[in-house]
Amino acid sequence: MIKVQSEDFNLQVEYDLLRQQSSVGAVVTFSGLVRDCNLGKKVSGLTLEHYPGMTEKSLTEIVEQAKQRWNILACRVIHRVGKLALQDQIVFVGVAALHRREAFACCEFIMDYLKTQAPFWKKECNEQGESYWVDARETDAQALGKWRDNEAAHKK
Amino acid sequence: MIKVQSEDFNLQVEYDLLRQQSSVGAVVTFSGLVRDCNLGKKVSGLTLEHYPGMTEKSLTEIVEQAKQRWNILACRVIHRVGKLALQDQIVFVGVAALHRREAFACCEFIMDYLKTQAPFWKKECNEQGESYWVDARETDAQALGKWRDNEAAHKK
Amino acid sequence: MIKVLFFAKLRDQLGISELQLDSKNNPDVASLLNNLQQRGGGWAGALADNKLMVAVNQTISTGNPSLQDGDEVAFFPPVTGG
Amino acid sequence: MIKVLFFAKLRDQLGISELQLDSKNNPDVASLLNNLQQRGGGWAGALADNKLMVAVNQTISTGNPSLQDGDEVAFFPPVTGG
Repeated sequence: MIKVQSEDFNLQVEYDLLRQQSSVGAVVTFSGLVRDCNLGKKVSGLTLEHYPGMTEKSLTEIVEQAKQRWNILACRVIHRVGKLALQDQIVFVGVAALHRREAFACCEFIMDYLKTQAPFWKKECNEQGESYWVDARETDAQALGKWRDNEAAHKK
Repeated sequence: MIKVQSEDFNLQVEYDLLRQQSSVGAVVTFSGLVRDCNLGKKVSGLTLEHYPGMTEKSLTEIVEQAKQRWNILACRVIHRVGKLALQDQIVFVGVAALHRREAFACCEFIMDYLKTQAPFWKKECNEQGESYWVDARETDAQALGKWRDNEAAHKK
Repeated sequence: MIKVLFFAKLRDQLGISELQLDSKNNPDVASLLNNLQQRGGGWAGALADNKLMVAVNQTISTGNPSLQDGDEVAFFPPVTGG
Repeated sequence: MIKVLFFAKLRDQLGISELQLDSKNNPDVASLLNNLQQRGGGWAGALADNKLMVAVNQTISTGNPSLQDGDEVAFFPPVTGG
């Protein structure tokens, strides 16, 4: 299940949907929030732009790749767009699996790819009313290396 | 915050407590559930025995170790004891951090150590009313190797 | 015709979000990009960033795929969602 | 006195969860374990498992720490929580 939406989401609702199968032994969730500070600058909110259509397609492909690598039972991804305030929820990735190993790896894999492949862009604003596009972080690009280099190790 | 309790817990409540600081950018949660099947055997429920006092001490030490390795903003661990039914929640580990990397690593580290160091024991029962102690999984002991071998890599 | 889209900071720099271009003069992504850079004004500079990402028909493209009528090509800065 | 505790499957095998033993005859964990194994019945077998874990004063112990009055020593199978 993949959703790109302006509305907020509820962690408990997503979690309850992820754990419906009686074979689920592990659920890992990731929630990304609007921080009050980015790269040393005070942030008062942000706007998320996206490429309608491609975001859903891109997230679907990322989840398909993850499912090919790990045996998982359920996966839910939500990404919000539009205006968001401080501490608002931005993104949710939840994975249910038999065991924790797959659930952790799959959830982190989806986030790493989402961060570098899915067409969303953040424009932050500060308390002075200035707004500016956020630059991509080099560490996000580097994070992908882990999945390429250690493909065999992470498949275990 | 560490709790060993027989009562159930609520994911949303824990999550809301984890994200109180306005600098939180990432929250990772792990929930462990009673599966319907373990090592090929049908399970109808389980009883969790523990070593009162040492469980809390052990979990506190594990969380302290994790905090020395990663910069995190909040951490909550709950482990249930006593009789649990199919699909019941067993354990919760939640970590809030500035960025996802620390939150994922710290949460998985705590689960890996909890699984092999904290004095809890599962006794499963099946539909025939038989009950038996669960054997430790070799893969859980192996999981710790990751944190020892790649200490430098994971500190990044 | 080829539908060309620009997003985020790049769209702000170019001042336009969408163009329709003839497919005959733009047989592949490299020639399309080259034609766009010839437009003068800020176009050459804005499109010179080698970190720009390209998507053809909503899939990220790294080579130089050929283009045909009805294709949708998007140029955008490195993504920053999540 | 030294308080000795047994948990889970090991406790079921021994049929007892707690003992109080003299610290003089049990100066360290190795001698305590040896004395327990001499008790006859199923004790030697149940305590021979080299995967058994030992905690002294509620901290997992891997060496052979010395013991003194008031110490709490626990023996238990590999843990299976989580």
